Amino acid sequence: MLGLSKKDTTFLLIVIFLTMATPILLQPFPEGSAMATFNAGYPDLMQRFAIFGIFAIGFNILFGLTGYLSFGHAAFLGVGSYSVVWMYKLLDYNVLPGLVLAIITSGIFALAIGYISLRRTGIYFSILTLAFAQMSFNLAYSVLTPLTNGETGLQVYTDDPQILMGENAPNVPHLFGLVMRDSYQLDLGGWLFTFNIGYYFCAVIAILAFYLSLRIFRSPFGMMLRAIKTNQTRLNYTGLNARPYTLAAFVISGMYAGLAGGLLAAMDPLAGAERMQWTASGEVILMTILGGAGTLMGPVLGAGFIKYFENIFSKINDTMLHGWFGWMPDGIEDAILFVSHFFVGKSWHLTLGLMFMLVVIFLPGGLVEGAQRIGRLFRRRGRKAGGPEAEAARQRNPGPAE
Amino acid sequence: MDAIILQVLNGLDKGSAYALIALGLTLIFGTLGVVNFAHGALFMLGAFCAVTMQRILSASYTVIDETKTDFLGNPQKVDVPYVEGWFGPDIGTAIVDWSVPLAILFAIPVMLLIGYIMERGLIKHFYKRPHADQILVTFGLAIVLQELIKYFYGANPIPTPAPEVFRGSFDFGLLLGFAENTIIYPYWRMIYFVFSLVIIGAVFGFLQFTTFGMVVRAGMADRETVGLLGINIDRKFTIMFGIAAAVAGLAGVMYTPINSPNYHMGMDFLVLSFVVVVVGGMGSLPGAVLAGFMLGILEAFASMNWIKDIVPGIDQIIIYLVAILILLTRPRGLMGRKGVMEE
Amino acid sequence: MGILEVKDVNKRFGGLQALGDVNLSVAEGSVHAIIGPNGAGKSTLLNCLVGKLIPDTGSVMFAGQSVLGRKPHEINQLGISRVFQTPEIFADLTVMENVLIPCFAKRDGAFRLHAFETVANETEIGEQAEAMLADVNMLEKRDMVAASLSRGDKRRLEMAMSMVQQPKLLLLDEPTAGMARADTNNTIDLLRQIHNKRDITMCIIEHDMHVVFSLAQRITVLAQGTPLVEDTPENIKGHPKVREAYLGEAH
Amino acid sequence: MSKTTLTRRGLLKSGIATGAGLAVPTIFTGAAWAASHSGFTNAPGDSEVVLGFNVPQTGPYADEGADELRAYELAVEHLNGGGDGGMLSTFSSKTLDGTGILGRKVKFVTGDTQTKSDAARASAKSMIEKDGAIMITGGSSSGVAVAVQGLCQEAGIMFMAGLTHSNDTTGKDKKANGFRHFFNAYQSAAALGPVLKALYGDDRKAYHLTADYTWGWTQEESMVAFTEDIGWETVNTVLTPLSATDFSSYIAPVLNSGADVLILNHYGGNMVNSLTNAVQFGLREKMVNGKQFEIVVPLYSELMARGAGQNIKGIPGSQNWDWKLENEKGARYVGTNAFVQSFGEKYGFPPSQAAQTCYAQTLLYADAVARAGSFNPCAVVEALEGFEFDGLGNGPTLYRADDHQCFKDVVVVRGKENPENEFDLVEIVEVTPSEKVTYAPDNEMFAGGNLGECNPGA
Repeated sequence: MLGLSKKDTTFLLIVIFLTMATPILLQPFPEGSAMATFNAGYPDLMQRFAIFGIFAIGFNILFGLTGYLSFGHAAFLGVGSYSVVWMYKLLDYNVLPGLVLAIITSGIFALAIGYISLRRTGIYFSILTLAFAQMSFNLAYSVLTPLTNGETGLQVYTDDPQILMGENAPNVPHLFGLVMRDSYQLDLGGWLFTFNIGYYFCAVIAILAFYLSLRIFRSPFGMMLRAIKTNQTRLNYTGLNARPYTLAAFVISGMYAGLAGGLLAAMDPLAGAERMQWTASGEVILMTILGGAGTLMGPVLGAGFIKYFENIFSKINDTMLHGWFGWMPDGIEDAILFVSHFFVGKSWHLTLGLMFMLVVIFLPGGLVEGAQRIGRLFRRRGRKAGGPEAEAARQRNPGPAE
Repeated sequence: MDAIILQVLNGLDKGSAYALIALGLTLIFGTLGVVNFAHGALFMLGAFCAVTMQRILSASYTVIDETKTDFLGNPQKVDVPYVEGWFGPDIGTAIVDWSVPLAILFAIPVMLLIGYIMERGLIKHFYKRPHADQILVTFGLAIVLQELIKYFYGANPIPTPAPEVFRGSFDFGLLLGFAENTIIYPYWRMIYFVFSLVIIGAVFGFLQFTTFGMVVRAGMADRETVGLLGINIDRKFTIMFGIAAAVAGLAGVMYTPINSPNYHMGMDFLVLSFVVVVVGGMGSLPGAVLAGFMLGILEAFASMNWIKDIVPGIDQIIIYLVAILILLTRPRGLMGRKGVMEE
Repeated sequence: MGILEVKDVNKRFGGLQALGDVNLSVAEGSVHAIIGPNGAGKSTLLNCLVGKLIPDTGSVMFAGQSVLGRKPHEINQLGISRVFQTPEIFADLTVMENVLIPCFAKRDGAFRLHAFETVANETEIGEQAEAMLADVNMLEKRDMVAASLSRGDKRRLEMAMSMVQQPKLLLLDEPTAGMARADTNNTIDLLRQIHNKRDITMCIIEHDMHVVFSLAQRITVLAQGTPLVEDTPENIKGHPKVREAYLGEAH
Repeated sequence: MSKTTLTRRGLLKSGIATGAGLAVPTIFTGAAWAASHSGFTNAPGDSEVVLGFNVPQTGPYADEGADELRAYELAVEHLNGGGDGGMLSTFSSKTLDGTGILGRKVKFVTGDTQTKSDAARASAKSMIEKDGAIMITGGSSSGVAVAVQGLCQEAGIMFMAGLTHSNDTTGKDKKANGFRHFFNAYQSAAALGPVLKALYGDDRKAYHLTADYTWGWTQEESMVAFTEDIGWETVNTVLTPLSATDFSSYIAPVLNSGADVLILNHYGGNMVNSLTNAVQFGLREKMVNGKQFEIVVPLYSELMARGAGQNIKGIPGSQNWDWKLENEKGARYVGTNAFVQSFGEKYGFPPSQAAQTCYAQTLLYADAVARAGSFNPCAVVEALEGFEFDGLGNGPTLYRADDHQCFKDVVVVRGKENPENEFDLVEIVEVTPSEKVTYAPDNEMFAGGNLGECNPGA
């Protein structure tokens, strides 16, 4: 189906199902219960899962397949966001023109930056991309303020032209009248599920993005990219020109990043310059490696993992801790609270840092490897691990450091 | 002319910090082949050695002063440092005043130990792993280290002044025949510059003139062969990691009077020092030092007003711009070797 | 007129004259060996043929076209394939994929954005690759990761990768270097078999006289960057200049 | 699209029979409950109301965020009738009686802005969408304040700004649902002008170093205008990168430029570093044009003063509030001592100006709801607009209807020469009365914005 093998079709169907059921799956705890804090099924976070999933899938096409580690992908994220907000300002709140423009402008940016940066390999390439992205960020924050609105972030003002704006058109982002922030709520005996239009919009695009990446992974083009990662010399002497391949991968992944940036602005009509900072590039690298570089689902898992920590763990405060552990004797409660302070609330970064270390030490293949290990536990011994991820995992570079 | 001399001075001193951090980064990379994203954190830990020293020296006991009241109207509690109690207020104050230089003595063993533990406990297991894994694990470590510091010392910068005698600045202009106040330069920054030259010289001398250094240099060039010769290169590399940590730490200690240390200062320097290392050329120690000073001076020049008038915002991007230009004209940076981290 | 014509090629590295006035002609359909002691310039010559180095002077013509200034992948597209001294393969890919890639390169040229096609659906190319793997007796290993192959298998895989492109000229850089005698003989058999079956012109750079005399129809002896003689194996065997060049060499 | 729906909180707390799959369209997590509490986002149930405290918990402003959070927790405690009641007893409006807000117990959720507009908005959205917060407050930078204010306007939630000093927050970027208690760059400069004249005379040459982003520019613009008003000459204005940590190359040329005053339009880490560097270069010991060289830091904060250590001594600047205000300047600033007392008892040290502004904002919101008799943002906006109050530590204050900016006295302070303890870092030089720092709503530094209509959301 869809030009995929049976195995891949099943895989895609599972991914589609999981994506569509996310609003239910991420609300495992009843509303009002002590564990409700750990629910993640609210629109903003679900949108972020999908959007950063797209970002990471795109990054993985470059890094996972070719091994070129770009430290500058945040620049494309930012360019995408700015494009969308500018379309709001000039045309109207329909997200479609903006998203198209986001993909085009980020593609052009990626072509220019990639064309220059890909003249070098290894860390020299990484630093070139970093330099371009940092220049973009620094300029966007200061000198380019007329274009980016600097520190405050680009937003729509009432006196903007918005030439296509109709009489009754919504003044929030929408797709032909389908307002992104609208939600349907379903209440099931204490469980509350929110089905948000914006999330489903992102989810459909994410599935398309995933499908495209699956096709690329299985295509001759994808094979060439993996060949570039493992032995570029051989590739050259086999009659293939590595440069256009890497450039194409760079531009494709840059367009993914632009799309993700555009979607960020489509969900929330503001584009901040911090999106272009190196920390944002670092984040997508971490997502990809954490989930499992070169695997299909890994980057998405990594993205979800990091965004979950950022949004859920940072919100845990003393009052909540007290609510959970208040029944304990005072001494023990204090001890637990003291230890918790290292990991939640304002210390959520520490938990994240520890997770990075633990995953990379014990699961060199990232979270996907963890999932596979668990999967193997449940399967009969001796049976060969199958499935598209096993294939992808095998494809990943198992060799030692160069 | 005086403006140019002034910015060269400023650049040298910015460059000293870049060069010292890049030197340590290159040592670790060159010897161990590990991309250490926690190197900035080591710099930060060094700076907090100075803070800790200051805290230790001013460890106090509390005396209740009935004549005064605090902000709540209760009797004022006055902290009296133990050193003042022991040595009298004058000598006591002087000792606290000298906490930054004293912290050097404290930082060397601490940083060597931290480096040793890091290498044996963590980095060792990552020699044969891909660079991406090294980046992830050391980045995780950097976050953990800086969050721990934040937990115990807060997020706010902590003032760690230089000793009284080194405050103020020296008028170079008078020396060179310019008018008064044209070229002034703080004493502590001169000390920092000299200090960095001493450290750089010591590291180079150590590598050049000792047997230990010879083995390490040989190992940097060809690890396997040296291993085959029956030399326990791993042990030497552990020591090298300790030394690199100590270099970063000392750079941090001495930097504290220039800028008050805070928990994220390591991250602020991390990206720039990577740029410096790469511009210098991966694996080249002289390259790292040269690039550090060069970028420092260029950054200082770019902040001159008339240059900013011509190209607005140039001071924001100069380092990156130069990095791009150098990497495009010299594929492996200023002095990089072929085949190092090009895959 | 040979398929490969090297005329007056000179190459200097600083003060060292690596190649001096090299002239060479490889006849179509022949197996031509280039021998010479260490440092004779064999590898430099080879690198000039495949585009890794550019000669200071002289010309290299292949099938009537100059290869000078062309990039390695362009030269490959002209029909020159190369086998390395230590096998260069795509270690992280499967054996089958290793052979598929040159097939695609042959069909689609140096670059094509075939990102929306599926490798599995390219039946024609798949059959080509399978046939090639069968030729080198590696079909049952098609799904193994290339890195896990034995050294001999890696060599055979690399030859399969070169051969499947049906090159007009196959350059082999010491194909038996570091091999045991039995392996060497297997390789000789393989090469002979390939030559007979596919009629590919070969140019072998070799150290091992046993290999050279088993395969080559013509031999060029290189010493200090200059060709000493070019002749048939029989004539080379007792040639005084050759003995002179190899004197002191432990052969 | 039908908008009849039930808020999650109202639904659950009221124990309405649920269980049947009940899917109803809403806008945001829209709400409809009791007749007086319908038609706006996140209308609270009968028993409790949720406020969202969105402060920096990581990044350079984390300590300031922590202090804001302390103030919020204190305010919630007081609103719910706990503690000693703090400024509830001194506040001129007497609607708050320690029974929560409109009889509902106040609960709160916290989040981390990371001092990034993106993260701040994400955190605020989760408070609105997940936790059902009715009001968002906090923040420690103008970029974040403007971003979150915009979000709240779109979502139909009240935004009570924390520490934000840029003119834009109630100027170019003002929003109907947003209110700022903190003062702004214009007011800083207006308050400093006369004091600077008194301190350093009217014949001075000023050199500005300015952080290169929106807040820095508005601060510089204001300072240039007011120093030129008192006869000073502006020698140069130089922008410095936000990411700069070492300002030596910007400070070194200052002496040579003929300037005799250096104005540092920096905040946070930038301010600590630039001031430390300037003192290091010995600028303050120099004589230029026959006058002692001086440094001015327009916006002061206690935490930054602590970071700069002894470098801050004698440096003038402005503050929104100081904990010594009532003791030193009299009963006009009533409330100050009550607040300091309850804050100090609970946490062991005096509150910062950020804490005071956050505490006041929470009380002001609660009071406005109580006076309006409704949580509906439009009712709250109406209650706050033009509201005149006293007893929150700043003296008589006006929440101006035109731009939702508070007008009150501005404190001009100076780094103390001999601090008695680590919290006693500044001395109050003067308090500039509010009429001196009041400007017309259409002042050109605030031009370009539009409050728009209040948005109640669903």
